[in-house]
Amino acid sequence: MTSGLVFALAGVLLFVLGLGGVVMLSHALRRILAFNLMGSGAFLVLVGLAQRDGGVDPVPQAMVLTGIVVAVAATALALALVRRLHGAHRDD
Amino acid sequence: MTDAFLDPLPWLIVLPLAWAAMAFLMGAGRGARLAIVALAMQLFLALILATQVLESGPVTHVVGGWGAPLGIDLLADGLSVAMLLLTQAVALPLAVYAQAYFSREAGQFWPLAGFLLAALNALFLSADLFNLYVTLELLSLAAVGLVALGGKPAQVAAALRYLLVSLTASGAYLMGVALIYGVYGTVSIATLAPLMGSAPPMALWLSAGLMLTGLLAKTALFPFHFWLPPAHGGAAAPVSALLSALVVKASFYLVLRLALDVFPNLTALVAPGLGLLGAAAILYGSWRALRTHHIKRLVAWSTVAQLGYLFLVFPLLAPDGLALQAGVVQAIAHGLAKAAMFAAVGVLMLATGRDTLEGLAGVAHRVPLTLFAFGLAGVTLMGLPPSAGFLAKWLLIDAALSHGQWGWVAVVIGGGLLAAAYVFKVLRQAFLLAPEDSRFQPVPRSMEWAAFVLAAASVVLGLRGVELMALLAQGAP
Amino acid sequence: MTLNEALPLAVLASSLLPGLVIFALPEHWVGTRTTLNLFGAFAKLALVGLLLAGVSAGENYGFRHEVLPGLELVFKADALALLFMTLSTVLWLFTTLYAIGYLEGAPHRSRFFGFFSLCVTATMGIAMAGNLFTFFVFYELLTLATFPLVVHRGTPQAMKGGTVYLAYTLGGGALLLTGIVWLYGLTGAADFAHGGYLAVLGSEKAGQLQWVFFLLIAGVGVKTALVPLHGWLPQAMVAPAPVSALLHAVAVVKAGAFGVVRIVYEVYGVEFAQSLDLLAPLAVAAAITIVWGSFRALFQDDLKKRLAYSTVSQVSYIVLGVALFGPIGTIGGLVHLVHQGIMKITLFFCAGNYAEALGIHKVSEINGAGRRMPLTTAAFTIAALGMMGVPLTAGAVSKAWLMDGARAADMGWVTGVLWTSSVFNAAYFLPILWRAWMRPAPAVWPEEHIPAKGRRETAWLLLLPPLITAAAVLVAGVFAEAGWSPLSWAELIAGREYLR
Amino acid sequence: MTLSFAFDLLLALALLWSAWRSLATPDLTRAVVMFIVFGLLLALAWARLSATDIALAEAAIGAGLTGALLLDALGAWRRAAKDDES
Amino acid sequence: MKSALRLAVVLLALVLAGTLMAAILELPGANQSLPAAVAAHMAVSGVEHPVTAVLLNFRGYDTLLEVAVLLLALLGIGAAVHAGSETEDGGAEGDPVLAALARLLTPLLILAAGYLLWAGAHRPGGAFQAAAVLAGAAVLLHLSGQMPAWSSPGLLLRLGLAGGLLIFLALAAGLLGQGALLRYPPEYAGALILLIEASLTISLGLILAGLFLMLAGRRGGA
Repeated sequence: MTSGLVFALAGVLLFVLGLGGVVMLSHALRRILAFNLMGSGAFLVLVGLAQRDGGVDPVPQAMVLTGIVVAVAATALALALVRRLHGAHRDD
Repeated sequence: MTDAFLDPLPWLIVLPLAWAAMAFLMGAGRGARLAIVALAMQLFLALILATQVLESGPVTHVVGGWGAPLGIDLLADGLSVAMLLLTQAVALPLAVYAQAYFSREAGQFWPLAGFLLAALNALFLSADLFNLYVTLELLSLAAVGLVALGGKPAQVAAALRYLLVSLTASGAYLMGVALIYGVYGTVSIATLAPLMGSAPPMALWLSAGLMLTGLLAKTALFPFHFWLPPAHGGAAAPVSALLSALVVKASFYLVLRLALDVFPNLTALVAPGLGLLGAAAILYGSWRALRTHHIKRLVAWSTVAQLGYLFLVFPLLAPDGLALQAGVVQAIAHGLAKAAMFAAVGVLMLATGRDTLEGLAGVAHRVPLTLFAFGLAGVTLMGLPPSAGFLAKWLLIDAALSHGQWGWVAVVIGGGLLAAAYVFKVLRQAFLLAPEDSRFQPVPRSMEWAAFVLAAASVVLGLRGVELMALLAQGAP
Repeated sequence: MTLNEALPLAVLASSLLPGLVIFALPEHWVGTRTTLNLFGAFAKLALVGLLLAGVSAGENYGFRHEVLPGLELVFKADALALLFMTLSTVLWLFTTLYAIGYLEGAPHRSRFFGFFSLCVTATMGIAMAGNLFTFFVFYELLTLATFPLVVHRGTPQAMKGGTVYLAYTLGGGALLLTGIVWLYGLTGAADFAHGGYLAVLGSEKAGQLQWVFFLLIAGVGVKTALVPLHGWLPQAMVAPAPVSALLHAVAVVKAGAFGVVRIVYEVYGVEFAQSLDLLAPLAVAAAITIVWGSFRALFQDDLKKRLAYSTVSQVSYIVLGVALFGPIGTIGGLVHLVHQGIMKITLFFCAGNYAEALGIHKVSEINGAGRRMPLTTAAFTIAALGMMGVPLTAGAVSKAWLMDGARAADMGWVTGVLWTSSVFNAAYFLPILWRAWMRPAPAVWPEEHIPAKGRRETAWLLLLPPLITAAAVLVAGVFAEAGWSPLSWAELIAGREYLR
Repeated sequence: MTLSFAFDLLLALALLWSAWRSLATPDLTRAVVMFIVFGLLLALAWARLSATDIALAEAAIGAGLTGALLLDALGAWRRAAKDDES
Repeated sequence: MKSALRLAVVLLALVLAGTLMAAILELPGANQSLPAAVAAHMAVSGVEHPVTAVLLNFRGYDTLLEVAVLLLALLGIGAAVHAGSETEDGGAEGDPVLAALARLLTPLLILAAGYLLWAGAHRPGGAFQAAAVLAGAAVLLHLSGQMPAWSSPGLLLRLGLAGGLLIFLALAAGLLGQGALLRYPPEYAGALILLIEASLTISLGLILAGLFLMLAGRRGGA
């Protein structure tokens, strides 16, 4: 059981936890948290699975780097929409 | 070596990215003329690429010069070039339309639209699963930004729901890519195809399931359709046109690409299910379209229904390629017709200031060209001759009959009649004798002509599909 | 692009191009619109004349355009096509004159004449279609082009009539499409051919071919107004008179009948159809329609509704003629296609004049119309007598040939059907004539429009067309044997279908 | 069952626990804080996978920036809620 | 009905987790072909650190699109937020201690970012991490009141934001001369990558800061 495999399995659980969270939670902020967990889970599986026999594979690591940046962009946009939505309710 | 400069393929991605960034630099509201000129060039480039593919088969562009498993390859085969042509052919008239539509508060429309079109071109050309993930994200964020344009609460809520569905779907897709990389150690479609053995490990089934479900959610196929009507129905006319005509087609194209190249034997198992979901989408979408009184919401529900047709293709996929041709012609016909219809509805709403059907009667004779465009687009959606929609319907029925599957024939015919019901529900208003609508606001002619050009294109394609079929034969698996 | 290829396209263009230009014309440009209309009509007449001369001299005209690999738009101006084209072209000319007079000062005329031209283009396309695919393209185009004319008035009843019309025709179109694609699956792309092209399939696909025949006939049957599918025709009478005249007496219903002719003779081939015993049920369906149509006509007080039911019945004469195995029956059916057109259009012109000049819509209101509008009523009388099959009229010729055809195909009961129908015809036409000529006029007409100039009953443009077509009814009857008559042309066609 | 496996297992469990807490706690602020803790633990996990680049990025962007954004959004949400009552 | 639905979702999630884990455990040995290929081509990649080589050279096209995604997110925020009324509050007052700390830390953070950028060539680090540190500095300055939130960025700021993408794009297109998009000539690869990384650090730093600052000014979104 290399560390790659452990974190890959942890990643699967995170992914499913996040997926369940997005589907079941109703509060927008919490769903954004859940989406981030889902993403992190997928990243863990991507790198963990590739490195399940030990060794270091730079390709999935580069992909995860790209993924993290994309995730933060999406989260920022989602938060902007939530704030705009919540703020706007108050206006009109 | 210098002929790489003349290769249209990379420019189809670099150009939209460049003018999107330039439009952002020029500040809010500007960039219309730049976009129109650039889109004209992109259409020209797409046509050159199409002739290249027609003559010498699929064109590959090795980014960075490293070659498939290590680097990323861009592939232009018949299917992707057909979708590229659709994208540029819809984007150019819509750009002219948007220039007049957003006379004042264009806000960030032009940069967002630029990135959206760049994402579409990149997606159609990419042959690498992770790269497709990045293009899908670029596409989704651009689309969400466009839906939220203007910041009205209803729009922002629709944009948020669309974003959450889209991100969850991308997450599932990414997990699928992770599993594939785990099993085969590569994400390049060209390298993966031969590796797909007959007895795939369970991980591959899960990967296919996750990626497929994610893409179905992005295509708003029946159980996942709930986000589309508020998003497409509420957005500004050129935005809804871009989204309904192109964005949902991109994820459908990916489902097709995965079904044909990456998971051929797996999708054969799930294909009847896809067909049933498609049939359900046609019936439910058309029924909801019939019940609503708001024109834009009606056209948005029509998109949900017409997408159902695309998925009827999967149970009929066969080496004779009939179903594939039907799917692509339907995607192109719907793309052109739906863009024309949303453009026409945009003109009608500007003219009457109202979104409901009743407002249409009094103003019909003031905007005859727009109603003619709406009519022609309706003819394509109904699948009546002489439109491209009719060719798609013909090919689909032909494919279904050659498999002896009468169920799909009934669905296709029924769908066409339902489409006729909701299209004529709108067109009837144009013939009703109604009091002169006092609140008529004149509409720029360029908007009417843009809608007409799009609708006419779908009819002209209905008269001549030979070249398109020859193109699709290139590199079809 | 040789001349033989260009002519069929020119015929299509002669109404398509003026039509598209008329769409763009502003409403008040009456002069330009009228000249365009008439130019289109006369140009088409000349072109059809050329084609007539050429075809009788053995020339063949055709044009092919590939839409998809293995799917072509084929145009072929053969003898059968020209029969329908000549009828439509001539009657379209008169109907255009009539419509210009009828719609004087009405709103949306550019839209009207635009779609009017599209309709005729579709009819020409149907006539010249060289294969089932092309036939279907123009068949559905005709539906799309006629809907705006049916709902032209924009009143709620017009809308209801339009919706019913759409429901029937689009439903029929769907059945037709299924049948055609199924047939394409069996035979691949194949053009119409004298004597049909399915005989080569032999009998092992007989079951499927019978189903396909049912689908095709049901599809074209909607526009032919065969009994279960005729509901739309009376409803479509809400349309203005020129529309009911040309479309529901000539273009639309004839397109259906023409479809039946093409399918039986040039797809299946009459011998092969007989061998699959498809003709008998067709004859029964036609017979039912004939009797039912004329029966229902008895009870219609509304003049145009009565004529509509009469059309339902009369069009099925053509189908009956086609279903009678043998050249005589075929000739009877084909010639009736022309004769019924001439007679029915006269009746609708006159009905339009009565409504326009005196506001008469009902049979009960027509008392004394003969004295007030002698010329219109004279034309009406000639056409009505023709419909009843009175000797020396066109109707008599076609009924005679149909009766002989029935005897030749030893289907004796058909003569019975024809006689009953003739009796019914007399039963619903004679009262009208009796009221118009014999009964005293009412003190005041429902809506009398006194024509401005002198005693003439109505405008020239409204009076001339019915008179000419009524004269044609007599000429076609008396000079039936002449070389250029519709009858001789029908004999030429039948000759090619049978003695292959 | 070496020491490093035990550490990995512990870290994985901590990750899952913090993730579960961030979704399940009723109070929003604590949920965001737990999310930031999750981010830092995740950075550790990446280090364990000898993916130092990702560890840095996760700490700086995942926990840092996203955490800041969430806290700021939460603050704005609270202020807006307070205005509603007033 | 609601609880039954939630139960169903939870069950489904557990089943999915179970099958996923089982699928992973049954997988044979990992396919090490790609890391070997990366190692083989490290010599001509222009950098020593494999992750940076993959990020900027082998899969540089992904990074190009990713930069576009980031700029796009900023645009989306602008599109949604700017339609609302401006309730600019010019940043929090911030107590003096925080302000002093911020003033002290900022140059350090900038230095750290510079180091990270430079280290990226041969040790873990690179443009994204450096940009994140710069963004952290900007957030800190804003919280301490020294940097106002951005309502609608001026031309210079927009140039900064889009500069990274435009330079990267210009280089990618320029390299078409070498026969393909982003095909670095081996001898200049290192220099070109450093140029791209430097411009990306600045641009991404501004964008990541912008993700925070474009929203921070809003009280309750508005």
